[in-house]
Amino acid sequence: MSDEKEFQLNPTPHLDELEKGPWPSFISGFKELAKRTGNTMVRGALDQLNYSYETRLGYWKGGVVGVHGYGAGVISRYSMIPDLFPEAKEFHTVRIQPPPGLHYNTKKLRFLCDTWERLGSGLINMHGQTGNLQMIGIGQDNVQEFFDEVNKEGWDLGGAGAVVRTGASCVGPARCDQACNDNLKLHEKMLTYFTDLVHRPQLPYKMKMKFAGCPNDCINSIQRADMSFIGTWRDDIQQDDAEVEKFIDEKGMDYVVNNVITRCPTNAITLEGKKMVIDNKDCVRCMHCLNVMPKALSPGKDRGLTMLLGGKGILKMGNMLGAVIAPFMKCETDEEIEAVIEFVENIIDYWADNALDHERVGEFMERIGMHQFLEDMELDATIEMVNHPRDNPYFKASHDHDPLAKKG
Amino acid sequence: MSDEKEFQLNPTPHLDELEKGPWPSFISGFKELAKRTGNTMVRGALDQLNYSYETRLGYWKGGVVGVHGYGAGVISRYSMIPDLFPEAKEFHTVRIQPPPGLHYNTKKLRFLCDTWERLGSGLINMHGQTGNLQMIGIGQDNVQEFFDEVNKEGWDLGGAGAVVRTGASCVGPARCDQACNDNLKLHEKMLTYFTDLVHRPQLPYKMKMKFAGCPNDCINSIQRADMSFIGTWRDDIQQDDAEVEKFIDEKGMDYVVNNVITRCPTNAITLEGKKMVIDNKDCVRCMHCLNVMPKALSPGKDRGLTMLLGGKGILKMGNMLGAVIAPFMKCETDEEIEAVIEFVENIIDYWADNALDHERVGEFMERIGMHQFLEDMELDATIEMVNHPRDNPYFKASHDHDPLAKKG
Amino acid sequence: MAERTWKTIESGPHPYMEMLHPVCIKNYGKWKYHERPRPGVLKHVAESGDVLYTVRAGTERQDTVDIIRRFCDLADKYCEGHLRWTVRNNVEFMTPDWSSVESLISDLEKLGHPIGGTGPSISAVAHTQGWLHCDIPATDASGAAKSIMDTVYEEYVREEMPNRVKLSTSCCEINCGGQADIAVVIQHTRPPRINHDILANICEMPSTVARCPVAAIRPTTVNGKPSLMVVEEKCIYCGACFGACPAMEINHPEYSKLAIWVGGKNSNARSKPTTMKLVCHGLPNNPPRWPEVNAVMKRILTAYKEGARDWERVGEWIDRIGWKRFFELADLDFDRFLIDNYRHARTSFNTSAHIRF
Amino acid sequence: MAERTWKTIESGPHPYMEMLHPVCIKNYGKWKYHERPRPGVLKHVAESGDVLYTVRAGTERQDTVDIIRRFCDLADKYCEGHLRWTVRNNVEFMTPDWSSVESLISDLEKLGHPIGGTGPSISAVAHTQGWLHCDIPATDASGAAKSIMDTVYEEYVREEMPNRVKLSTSCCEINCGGQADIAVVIQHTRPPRINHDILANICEMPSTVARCPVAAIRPTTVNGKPSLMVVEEKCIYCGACFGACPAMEINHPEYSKLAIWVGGKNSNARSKPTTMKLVCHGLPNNPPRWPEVNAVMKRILTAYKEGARDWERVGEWIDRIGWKRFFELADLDFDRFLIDNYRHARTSFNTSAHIRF
Ligand code: SRM
Ligand code: SRM
Ligand code: SRM
Ligand code: SRM
Ligand code: SF4
Ligand code: SF4
Ligand code: SF4
Ligand code: SF4
Ligand code: SF4
Ligand code: SF4
Ligand code: SF4
Ligand code: SF4
Repeated sequence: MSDEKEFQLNPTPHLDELEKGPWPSFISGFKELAKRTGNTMVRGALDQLNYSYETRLGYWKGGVVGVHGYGAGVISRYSMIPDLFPEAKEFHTVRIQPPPGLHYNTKKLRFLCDTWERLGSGLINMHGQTGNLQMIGIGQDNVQEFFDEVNKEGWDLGGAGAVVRTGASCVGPARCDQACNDNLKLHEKMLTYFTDLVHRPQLPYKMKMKFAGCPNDCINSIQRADMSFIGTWRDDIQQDDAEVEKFIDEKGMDYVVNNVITRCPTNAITLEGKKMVIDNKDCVRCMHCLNVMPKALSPGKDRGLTMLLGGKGILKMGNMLGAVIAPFMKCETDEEIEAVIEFVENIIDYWADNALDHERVGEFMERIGMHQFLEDMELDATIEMVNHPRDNPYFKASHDHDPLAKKG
Repeated sequence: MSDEKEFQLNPTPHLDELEKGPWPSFISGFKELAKRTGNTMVRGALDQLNYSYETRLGYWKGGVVGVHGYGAGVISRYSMIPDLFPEAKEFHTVRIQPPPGLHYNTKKLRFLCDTWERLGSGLINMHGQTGNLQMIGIGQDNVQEFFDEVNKEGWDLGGAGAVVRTGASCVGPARCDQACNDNLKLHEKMLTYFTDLVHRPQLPYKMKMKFAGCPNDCINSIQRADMSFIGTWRDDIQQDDAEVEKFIDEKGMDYVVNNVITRCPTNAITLEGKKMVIDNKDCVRCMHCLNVMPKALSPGKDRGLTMLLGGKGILKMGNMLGAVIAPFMKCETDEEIEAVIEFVENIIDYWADNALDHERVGEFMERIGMHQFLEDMELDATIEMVNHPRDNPYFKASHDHDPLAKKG
Repeated sequence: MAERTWKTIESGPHPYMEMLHPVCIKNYGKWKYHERPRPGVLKHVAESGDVLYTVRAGTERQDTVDIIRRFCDLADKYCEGHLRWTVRNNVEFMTPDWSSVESLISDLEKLGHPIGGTGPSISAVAHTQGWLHCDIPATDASGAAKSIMDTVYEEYVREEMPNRVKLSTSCCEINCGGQADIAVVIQHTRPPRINHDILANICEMPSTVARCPVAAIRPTTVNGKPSLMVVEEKCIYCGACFGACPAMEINHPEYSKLAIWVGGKNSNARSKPTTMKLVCHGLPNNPPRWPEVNAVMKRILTAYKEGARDWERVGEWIDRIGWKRFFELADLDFDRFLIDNYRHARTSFNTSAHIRF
Repeated sequence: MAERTWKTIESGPHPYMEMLHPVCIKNYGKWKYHERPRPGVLKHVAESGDVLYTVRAGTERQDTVDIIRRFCDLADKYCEGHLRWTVRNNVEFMTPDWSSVESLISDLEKLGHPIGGTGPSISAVAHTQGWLHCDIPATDASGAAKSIMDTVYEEYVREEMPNRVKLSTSCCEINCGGQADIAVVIQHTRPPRINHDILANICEMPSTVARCPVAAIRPTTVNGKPSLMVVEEKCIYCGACFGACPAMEINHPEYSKLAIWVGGKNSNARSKPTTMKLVCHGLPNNPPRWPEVNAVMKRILTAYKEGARDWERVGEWIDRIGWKRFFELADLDFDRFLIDNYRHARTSFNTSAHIRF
């Protein structure tokens, strides 16, 4: 494609403004790429983008492009104004599932780059908001070949549409001292297990899963995933008394009072001289004290995960956060991990069988109500599921319920 | 009616159990009354009540009983089992508006008692939950005469049904050091002004007003009234430094820290030695510090009231609390009070014109939405009306709104 | 009845000024501070230096002219002929004279009226009409209130609770008794049975249909007459229809149970006002003394008394310790019905990883 | 295209183990604590005593193979061939060797990648596709993100904010960018214009009707062909229909404005996760640099930086000082549109007398 003399770009006066300023400019990157490779699709994309900046409107429309055997994973884009910008009349995106935690080695990455430069635009999103490697800009004719090439090297497509979507995990135990759960492993096993549901739309709508090593939730799982898996612990916070004392000596007592003691959401921490006393029964595992004093405090040893269900964006209902569905599940041995996956599968099956079209699991739960959901799923109600018990009497009270006959 | 020999009561074995225990027994009271007066209606009521205790069911039904010219104020009750208990086949209640604050002189009260003993059962509720003097138990034939007699002495009927209901006020400035507003006066003027609406059902449904002298809200106005008027202030809390110091000396520093400083909901109070420093800009007028230290702290001097709209019980929607509609209104001079009444009248008119049948003003606002309500009422939106701005984008955004052109 | 000669004066609420104790009139709006010299007694001090003592006593609420006249006697004897009632049906006697306080107390106690309900005590139960007068009650709130006050009597006459405790009992789900620290309310466990015999004659059908919060009532024809039916799958047994139409028979000796609610708060002190939350349902409606209800209430009150800090209301205490701990301490079971599934249900869900173990 | 010979292996996510830096593998799950030696650099210490430094740098997110290859070069040079990306599109280089850190930083800076985004800094904007790739965008989130990062650049490379600041920009109301401390999102100001020419051919009408959150779309007939219409009184200009059907043209250079949202929080640290709240709407969609949006954002960030306590996130700071003060400090106007009128509106109302004056 590239020529002897330098490849010419068209004027993009609006975009050029985005080459100014200290932050790395994607426009400069695009131009560099186009010039070096002479890839006309990139030039066309720049031109159309510049036109969008001028007219303040977008010009892509969808279509259907895919790879053999799969029903999802490629986002097709055709220009609505191909006469104006014929070079970018096709500009599809291939979504690739990255390794949990977004760790790479250069060999694998260079291979992706080389293949992509050969068959696609050379533009890559690292990463999409859901966590995909997004290979942006390819013509329909090259899609299958690109997929086959990378699939040989262990890469598989991600989700799009009414499927289990690409999972996302924080850096996790690979590098984080706060990780209470091996989220990378769970992520890998879970998504591998549901691979069929990732590739072939068979669900009412999208189903996202995100895996956080601890309640800091660096992967935004509660707000952005239908299923949120968050590492936690249920015994006592581990304390290193000597380190606590050192911390107080270094930072001063005021600092500790103002930044730790008074900031615990349940006032679970008191000071006795230079000893910190945590009433672990009151601790809600918010992570704050551990964040401020990571050397002195660590999560407990009896670890597992909390699972929340029903998070999603604002569409239709307004933003929905995931709600606790399982306060604590062990998740270390293979059996434990399988039990978690089974639990998830039951929910997916139930949702898939009963939800309306385009109805995410949170909306579905909202529609049928928590009582029905728990009953059908044969789940115990636990107080951890709610901030507080109901404040209205509008429910079908069971006549057989005897509050005086304590269970167990 | 009464006889030479002691008037005989029928056995009421279930009710007799309620004569036991240290708390004053209404059953004993009823029996005493019946025996002394020989009032058979009281005996009948006791008998039917005992039967209710036995069968665990109620046996009154409504009807239509009233006084000349009014459409409300009498709650009619007919026995559903007059054959069993003919003595109480009629058992109507006359609701009488008490003086704001429930203050009485014995002359007026004795007159009520005497008239009631002559024409009714002699049973009186001091008071109903809405605040009425409830004269319980009278035959239809005596209702008008009873009303005429007490009306001559300045008593008027209270509300029932789709009317402005009897108002209720806390003890207020008559005896309370916290009162920031003359709620008794406002109550008297307001209810007198709306007297026609109290007596003649012309509204979509009931409209309750409650008047609290301060945010302690001893009259439960926020949860129990469609319109809640709460005395407050907008300048600084008055402090008597010497009394603060005395308080600290007497109670000890710990007590002050644990019961005042750390309990302020906005952490607006700090201690400098034995001086309390209140950041009045952060104070939300919750009353707590003033409650703990009434000798040292008093409400500010620039007083007025906060008005909330839409409180009511659980029916249909679940419990609704009133929501701030006017953060601050002066309410001292006659003109100011009239302005408040006019404000209220506008709301009532608007609601009356637009609400559905049986729709209280809170439900109505809920249905039409706050935007429509504010627009139609020509009211400014203020940040005090909400806990936080909206968290969903689902509204008709005005194209003309220019956020960069600051108002004023 | 004789010819009516009186022409109604629509006077509205009775003017209050003439009702006030002279010391109240003199110092109206000019009170400086208050103290509580002992349980059941308040001392208000005015800017003028005037002092006014208030003695508060418990009453039957369902009073009689005899009871009221006896209060009037005391008011005449000690209070220049003035007295008042509180919003919780306690009676209050005011006098500037400390020496009157003692004899007033002893006179009241002789009449069987406990002195208390002030400060951090359990005040009188706010209750409703029940079987004595209402047309839709499933229980008797007055009787339940009496049995509860017998149970908590010692806490009425003392000031030993962490903060004021406000109780209420209501005789149907409508809950005229309002939001309280601890409340007892009816909860039905099956749909209304429709009395088709009377329905056609007494029912304003469209109103009744409209009253149902879940649109479970539909027009139908029974024996050729227009009538109503209830879609039982939808019905949430709330009884709202019974208030609109007596043919919608919701009340039943067995299927009308009692539920306990906690954490309602009306004041703005510290925290904002809160609604109360359901913590126990399915208790038998067991007159005349409702022992099961009393037992649960007592358990909650004991836990609160032991665990809460000064000035913490029941709901604020629970907020601090968490609902999990509350259920443990009050020895109550959590079950799925306690999870909201009504309009704003999701706003009550725990959408966080904050969990107490 | 040649005959396909490869048979797909449905392998799922690429296994991570081979991707990890050797020190990560060795100390997997056994990290003890971390420190931040300087902005943009993390130091993780393992139970084994091993130390791992991480250098974090800002990227374009809309990357190219050239950019990625240069990162690979650095990873080969300093990090035994490993590198990773963060959830906010920053790139991270890890090495156990402190002496590599300095040269890594200088190499990255030479390439134009700022070092930072750690601790209490403003990290990279989470943004979305915009005009570059999406089929429904009303603005370009990548461009807006770039202009914002230029504005807040100094706060990316320093750690001088009260706590981490997470920003996002989204190119339609759907907001793929998620909840953030401060977010920029499209808000339309009029209903979609229906393109009847194309509708009949491309629209799955029942799906489009179902997508509308307020049931404002109705089937109709236009020029004899089945089509759709919008009930303009009901329509809330959300654009959800446009996602379902390209004929529902909601985007417009003038009628698609920008709104600013604050106080979203995803972590459970201290307070529970919160949604973000609308504080400013009607800002012009003004590419290529969106100066009006940047100005408002800057005002908010300055007020936060000056006023918040350490560890207070934007929403937590506002919770403490109150929304009234926030609007004053950020010099923003409150208007009635900021009052919720959607599903759970009433739960956002101030149902108390708590008021700041
Ligand atoms: C590419 C991406 C933005 C980006 O630049 O990073 C994106 C792009 C689109 N999103 Fe998204 N969403 C992306 C992450 C998200 C997220 C964030 C997340 O996943 O963490 C959300 C919020 C969480 C959620 O799932 O609700 C999100 C909520 C939506 C929604 C609203 C869903 C809802 O129920 O509220 C839609 C509309 C829909 O589903 O109908 C949507 C729809 C879309 C569509 C498919 C537009 C459409 O309906 O035609 C966009 C395709 C753009 C394109 O041309 O590639 N996108 N979208 C993100 C996916 C990249 C990836 O796979 O890695
Ligand atoms: C008498 C009283 C209970 C008591 O013993 O104190 C009472 C008794 C009745 N209430 Fe009530 N309510 C009484 C205070 C309340 C309160 C508390 C208050 O006013 O402070 C409330 C909660 C606040 C509110 O207004 O919402 C209350 C909320 C209701 C409701 C539910 C209204 C709602 O919209 O949620 C109904 C049912 C209705 O309105 O359809 C109701 C209906 C009734 C009816 C009329 C039952 C009916 O629909 O047939 C009762 C007549 C009883 C009778 O035989 O006298 N009553 N009712 C109270 C009135 C006494 C008085 O006038 O002084
Ligand atoms: C007499 C009465 C007003 C009336 O017009 O009748 C009254 C009178 C006083 N109240 Fe009250 N309150 C009265 C009902 C209420 C109510 C409503 C109720 O009982 O139904 C409330 C709201 C309850 C709620 O939140 O659910 C109420 C919440 C308060 C508070 C706030 C308590 C808190 O911390 O939440 C104070 C402040 C205090 O305790 O110092 C208070 C303080 C006071 C003070 C100290 C005010 C003063 O300076 O005089 C009065 C003496 C109280 C005492 O008993 O020690 N009063 N007070 C009411 C007596 C009721 C009773 O007989 O038990
Ligand atoms: C690398 C990354 C995880 C990943 O897999 O990519 C990460 C890494 C760490 N996070 Fe995070 N967080 C990362 C995204 C997040 C996110 C999500 C996001 O940025 O979109 C959140 C939730 C944001 C929210 O609440 O909206 C997040 C909330 C936290 C918190 C809680 C902060 C708070 O007080 O609310 C901590 C605790 C702390 O600050 O010590 C934390 C702490 C940490 C620690 C200190 C954990 C550790 O012990 O190693 C890591 C170094 C942080 C640093 O930058 O100083 N991380 N962290 C993400 C870097 C993003 C970036 O490039 O800017
Ligand atoms: S969520 Fe927890 S485990 Fe994961 S990176 Fe953040 S702090 Fe570490
Ligand atoms: S983790 Fe959070 S809740 Fe637990 S003790 Fe530390 S600060 Fe308190
Ligand atoms: S509401 Fe305020 S003014 Fe009224 S009695 Fe209570 S404390 Fe006093
Ligand atoms: S009245 Fe309440 S908010 Fe104001 S300073 Fe006192 S305790 Fe704080
Ligand atoms: S609670 Fe129900 S039964 Fe009791 S008085 Fe009120 S309406 Fe009647
Ligand atoms: S009991 Fe309630 S839910 Fe059932 S039919 Fe009657 S009004 Fe409807
Ligand atoms: S925010 Fe809207 S326009 Fe932007 S990528 Fe997501 S769906 Fe497309
Ligand atoms: S813009 Fe939103 S509200 Fe309007 S018609 Fe489309 S989907 Fe419905």
